[in-house]
Amino acid sequence: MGKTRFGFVALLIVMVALFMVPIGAQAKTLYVGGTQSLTGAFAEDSAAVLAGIQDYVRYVNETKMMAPWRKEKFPADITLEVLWRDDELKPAKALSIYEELKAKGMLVARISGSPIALALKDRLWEDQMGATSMASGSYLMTPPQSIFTYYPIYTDSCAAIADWFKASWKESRKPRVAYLTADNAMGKSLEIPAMRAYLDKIGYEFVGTQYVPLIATSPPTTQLTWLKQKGVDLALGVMINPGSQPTVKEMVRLGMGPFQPYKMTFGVALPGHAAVFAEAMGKLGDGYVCAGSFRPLDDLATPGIKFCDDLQKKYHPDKRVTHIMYEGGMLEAMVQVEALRLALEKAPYEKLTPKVVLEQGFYRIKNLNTGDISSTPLTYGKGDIEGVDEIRIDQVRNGKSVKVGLAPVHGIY
Amino acid sequence: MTFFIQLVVTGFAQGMVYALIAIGFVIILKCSEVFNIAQGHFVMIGGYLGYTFLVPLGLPVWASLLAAVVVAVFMGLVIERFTLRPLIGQPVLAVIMMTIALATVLSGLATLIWGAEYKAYHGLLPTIILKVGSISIPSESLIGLIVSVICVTLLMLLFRYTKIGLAMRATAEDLQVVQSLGIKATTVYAVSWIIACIVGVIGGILLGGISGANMVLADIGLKAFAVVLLGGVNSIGGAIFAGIILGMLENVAAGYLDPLLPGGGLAQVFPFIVMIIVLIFKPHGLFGLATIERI
Amino acid sequence: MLDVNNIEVAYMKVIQVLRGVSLKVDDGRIVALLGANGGGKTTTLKAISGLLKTEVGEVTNGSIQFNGKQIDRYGPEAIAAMGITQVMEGRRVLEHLSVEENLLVGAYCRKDKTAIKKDLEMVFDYFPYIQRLRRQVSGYLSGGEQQMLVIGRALMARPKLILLDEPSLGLAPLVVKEIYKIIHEINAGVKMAILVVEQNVKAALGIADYGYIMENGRIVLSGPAEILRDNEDIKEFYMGISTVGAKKSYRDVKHYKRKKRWLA
Amino acid sequence: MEKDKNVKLRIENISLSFGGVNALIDVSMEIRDNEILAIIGPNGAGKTALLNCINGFYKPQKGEIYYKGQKITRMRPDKLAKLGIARAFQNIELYAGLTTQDNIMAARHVLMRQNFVAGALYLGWALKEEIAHRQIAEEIIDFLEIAPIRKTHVGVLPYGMQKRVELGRALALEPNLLLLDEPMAGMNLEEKEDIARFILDIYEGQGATYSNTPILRDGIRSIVLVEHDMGVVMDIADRIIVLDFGRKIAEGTPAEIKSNPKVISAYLGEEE
Amino acid sequence: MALYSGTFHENYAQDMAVFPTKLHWGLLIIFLILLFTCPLFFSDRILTILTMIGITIISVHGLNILVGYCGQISMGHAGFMAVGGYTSAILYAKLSFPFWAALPCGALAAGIAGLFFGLPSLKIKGFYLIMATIAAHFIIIWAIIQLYGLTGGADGLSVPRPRIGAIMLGTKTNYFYLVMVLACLATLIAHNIVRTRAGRAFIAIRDNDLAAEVMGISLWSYKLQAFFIGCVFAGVAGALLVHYISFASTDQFPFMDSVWYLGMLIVGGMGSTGGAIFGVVALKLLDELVTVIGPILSAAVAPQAAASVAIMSHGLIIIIFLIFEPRGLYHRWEMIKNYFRLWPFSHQE
Repeated sequence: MGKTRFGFVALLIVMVALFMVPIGAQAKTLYVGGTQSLTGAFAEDSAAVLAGIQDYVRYVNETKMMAPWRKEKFPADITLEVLWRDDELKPAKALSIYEELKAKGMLVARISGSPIALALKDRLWEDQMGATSMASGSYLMTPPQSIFTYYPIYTDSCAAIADWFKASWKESRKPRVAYLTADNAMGKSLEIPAMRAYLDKIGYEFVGTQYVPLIATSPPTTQLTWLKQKGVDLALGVMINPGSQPTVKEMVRLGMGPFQPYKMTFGVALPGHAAVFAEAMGKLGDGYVCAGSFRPLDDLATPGIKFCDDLQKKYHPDKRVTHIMYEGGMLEAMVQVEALRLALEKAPYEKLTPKVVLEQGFYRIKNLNTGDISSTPLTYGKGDIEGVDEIRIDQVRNGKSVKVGLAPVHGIY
Repeated sequence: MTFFIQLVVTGFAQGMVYALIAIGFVIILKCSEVFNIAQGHFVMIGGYLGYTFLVPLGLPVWASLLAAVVVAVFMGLVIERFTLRPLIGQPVLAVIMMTIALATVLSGLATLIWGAEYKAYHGLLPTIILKVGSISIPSESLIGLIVSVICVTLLMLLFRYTKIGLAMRATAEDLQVVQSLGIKATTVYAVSWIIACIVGVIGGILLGGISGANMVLADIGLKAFAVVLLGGVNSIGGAIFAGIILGMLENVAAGYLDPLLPGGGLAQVFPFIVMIIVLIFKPHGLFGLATIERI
Repeated sequence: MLDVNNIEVAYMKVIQVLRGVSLKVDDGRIVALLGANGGGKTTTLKAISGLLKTEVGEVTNGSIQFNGKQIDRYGPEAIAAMGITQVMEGRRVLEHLSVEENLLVGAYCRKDKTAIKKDLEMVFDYFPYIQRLRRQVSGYLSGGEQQMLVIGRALMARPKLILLDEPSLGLAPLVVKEIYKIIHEINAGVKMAILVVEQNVKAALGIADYGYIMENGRIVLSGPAEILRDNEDIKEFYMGISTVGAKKSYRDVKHYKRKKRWLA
Repeated sequence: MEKDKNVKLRIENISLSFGGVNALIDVSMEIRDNEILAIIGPNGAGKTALLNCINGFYKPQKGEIYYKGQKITRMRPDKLAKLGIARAFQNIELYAGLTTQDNIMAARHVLMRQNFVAGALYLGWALKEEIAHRQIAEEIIDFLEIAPIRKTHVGVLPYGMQKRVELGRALALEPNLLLLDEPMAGMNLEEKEDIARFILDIYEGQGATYSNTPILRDGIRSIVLVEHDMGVVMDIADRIIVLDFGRKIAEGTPAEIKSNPKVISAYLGEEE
Repeated sequence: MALYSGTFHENYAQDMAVFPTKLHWGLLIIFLILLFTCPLFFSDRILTILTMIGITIISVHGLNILVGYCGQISMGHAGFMAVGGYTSAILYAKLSFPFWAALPCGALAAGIAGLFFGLPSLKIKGFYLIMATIAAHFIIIWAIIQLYGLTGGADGLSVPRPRIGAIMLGTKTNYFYLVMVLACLATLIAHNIVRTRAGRAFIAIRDNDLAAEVMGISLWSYKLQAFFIGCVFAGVAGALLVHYISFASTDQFPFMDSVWYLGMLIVGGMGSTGGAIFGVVALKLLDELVTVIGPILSAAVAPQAAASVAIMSHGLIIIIFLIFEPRGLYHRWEMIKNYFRLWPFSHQE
């Protein structure tokens, strides 16, 4: 008993001590990063994003350059530091993390998933804190607006797929469209009246909605059979990879797909990641459409991708991050650092506040050249949180993700 | 009609896998009265193991299954020895808490070994479409069905006709009596955890073949709980029956009712609704033994 | 054979139950451990069989030796394997198992299949009542039948020493008589040593060779059964026979407390 | 149905079976005012089952039970407790997590009025009520001589003490009819004498000694005692009913029962 | 419980008092003063954590009444919190009820939901009941998503900052006070309930439901009361949580929270008011600790390892804890207290 009591006291002391540990803050440090969701459904995306942010920040600290293709320099006397915590995709936890990071002097934030976005968006606006976001539902668009995306919102992505599909529609009847989407806030962000209105406007017949678990534990045979029975031509959804892979696999087995006996195209917005999908599924995944996705990591002709590749080679050659959201991390870091740099142009280091960074930083980002990682250069402003103006559409063909089109952003929310 | 039959067939196959996972749960519950929250996590680990043996190591299917079973045996032993054994004689709730902690550790371990990434292995089972008329039967589900039936039969025989089976049933009734007769309760517990791990891991490989290995695979455990309770906690036959019934109901409900509802997702809660209704009328599940209550 | 040396037992390291108990059981003898409730009789048995450890109790002092080997640090399974089987109070049958399965659980640790079969028949010989119920679920047996079943189950383990905890608890006088008769037969037939804990002093001393009286965690009196049977105090306090020799009525019990001589 | 003013509880032809086993077959009996009635019989004769039927814990398939002329056959046990039927159990059924004092207080439940809102705030009359009932509980504790274990959790008490607390808990209900199921099982002579004394005292009432506690002052004039110890039963019971295999085989005064050949062959056995 | 030497009770009121001596009162007052001056010397972050702890304590008190006292194990507590949270949010945000009315209405709604899902408890026990409450959680969350028009479905519902009259409760300090006052009140109420008539009935049902019924306690009424009270506490906590985050979404009430609430109770020690508090504080602090050391671990080991080590350490600490103290922290605390009370005697008879 004596031993256990000693153990308890020791444990308590360690806990208290760790609580008090100050994160060593040197003179003139600015923080980037924010909350991460390293556990939960978005863990794999989040881990890659974190790696991207860390590499980019290291690059800026070492070279004081913003990117190889840019002339602007980051102020030499200021060091950047990545500060992050794992929120486990729990809103309440994200809240206390946000408080902690804010108290540490962080001037930018980040949103790691839809639950976090929903919980923090009002608070961010209240604090006039600008944030980058990995989640991109239409819920971000309704004011207040201080969360900035670097790929189109999901509704715009799906609208782009609808545009693209309609362009190649040959039959005289109206094409039939249905939602086949994840059953969480992200997946359901499609179901807004504006989306339906747009589909009606461009000449679709809307059939209905079917839900697939965020990560499927059984093939969605039922849902797909239903789609088949209703004669659906195009299924739209917001779905992450662990949801879409079994779905497409089951489609093939049921003989559904653009290259199958029953012709149906399945298109999802970005979190379905065409490149990741193609790699995992191979030819089995042929016909899968994904809008808003980034270029594959091996597309070294693109300066931005080359930059990513160089950084990975330089900083962790043996532990290459192969997930495409590494590019997302680069973009998030670029946006955050750019906002800080722009704000520093207008106010001295000591005068920086979240509000200053939001108004003099984020709002002033115009045509930020991302080396073509994002489909267009990023532009933000008051009321414009969607950074890109065009949406890239990829399709899996012969086991490879191929760019099949580019559609304009319609601003559906 | 075709639509309906399709739903029933899919549900049947799906339900069989639920049943398989549920059995692991029943065995532990029977032997040691432990409500094992971590059962779903065994499934998750199984999914990852399947991936490891099939993809990076490139073993054939049978060898992968075998290797996974070996790992499961080891896992069961370790879990019993280091987490459950120290708690013998302690309140049941402490043991339940232990399984919660175990679940946490297993998910952490999985993240550590396999990372956060979603691991797909689609080559495990042939993607053939078996067609009967216009009804298509997923071959994976069929194989799942066969494997489940084999496992379940073996377990039934084990319980009914072997010495260790008798010891397991006796331990389930009264730990002290069994100990006073010289039966090593720890061995019985170890065997039950090993069986639970094996069953979970096999279930995990089957499910992993369908949807890939991922942390969320652990959530299947919840459905298995519903199956167990619907069937009656101490009835293996009940678990099978309930698994199939729930699988079917879930699919039929999703097929017909989901499109009518604004938010969908009925398939996820329907088993629970059915379970509650059944429990109100049959408090010990469909096939559970009523406890002999005396005063 | 069994030698309990001055043991002390505490539960959860706080509540002390036994304060120095010594007793001895010789080969093939029946020894009775008698005394008031809460005196620590059951705890003594559990200390011997090792079941104490499953209830957060432990032997804090003294030693228990069985055939010269110190056993108080072993777990219940190991002690049972050495040949000590406890029949716990309260007729703990395995309710959902059949009578025969219950008995087979008793023989679980034995390897000799033919001998097990023979012993099964032997148990049914001793307890003809339960033979006709062999396929029945034991939870529905009556109290007497259950008591016979648990004794039979202990026999199936072929122990060298059986610890019997209150076999007469809550049973009808006829059944008590019957059970004690059988216990005596078993002792004579199989030559098993038996340590029986009892409230029913008359019944227990009727068959025992030696007896111990226990009060408040201590042995207060011991001796050969025939001597104890004639002890004045035992007659008065445990058998309800006053010094005059006549049985007195419960209606005449006085309100004030009497005192036992040995506690003075 | 008022046939006899003297009858407190009348059982008419009840039969009960479960799992194919007949626990009670066509049993009729009555419990009168001013008597200690003993029910004896071999194990499995249906004594406890009979008490369970009176308590409403089992619902007999056939027959009726009347308490003070009111039909109570299919009433819930808690309602019967409110009507004044209390019970001490064979295998101790105390609330192991509560102290002796709280076990007795818990039995005051039916006599208390406050609900959880009042209790939650613990103001004014809730507090007063608690104290008033605590006083009665203390008198019962005093009466049964269990004051030293007042604040001990009953789970750790020795068997004999638990039996006493069980008796105290039944008393705290202030019943009109007290059912005691083997109150002396597993006790030595000395303890049996104590319990026998308590039962007689409870029956007779203590008069002014416990003037604040009606139950102890006036006594309980109907007590049913299920017991195996023939010595006790013969000494303190006014009337005895013998059950065997679910049937009533005899009824009468102790002297009559002692010499009844049916009873001797089924239960008592020959005196040595 | 042993008394300090030299302390005697002379009447029943004294014997029944929660704080029997001046020393106890003194300690209580010092504790309250420290608690309510927290905002003076703690940062926003610590206040946020403390507020969360306060909210969780309220919720776990409810669970303790239901599980620890009445023995009806519930793994659907987060679901009942959701009912309270959403009701309060809808009333406040959409129907412009005043905050002081919305909060109790939320609590009441959760209580009614508890009554409804408590109904099966009349027939089923043990594991079956655990499962029924798990089902309750998922059914509630599903129902919330179905009621799109009212609750905003999966998109959630934005809730303005609460105010009572002219007092804005949105600031961290004000909200901290609100939560702490309610947490103290909840503690007091929980403690009082369990030591009076209803509480004894709950424990009677927990320890021996068959006997309890024979002794005149209506199982029907008291099981439902326990569900009602437990869920009212959950409702208050849920409403406080939603108003604090100023947003209601189903993601705030994940199933694992229900499991962890039960975990807090087990770690703290079931069936004691102190245990509930101990458990919440211990696990919440552990949770925060894990979050803080995550990045440090990540830098030290590998980026991937951070999350896993964080989760694992959570589980491992609980495993180690259970092996050494399976009866809960509060039990250990009582043992230590007793040790000093009885000192220098080491045994209690």
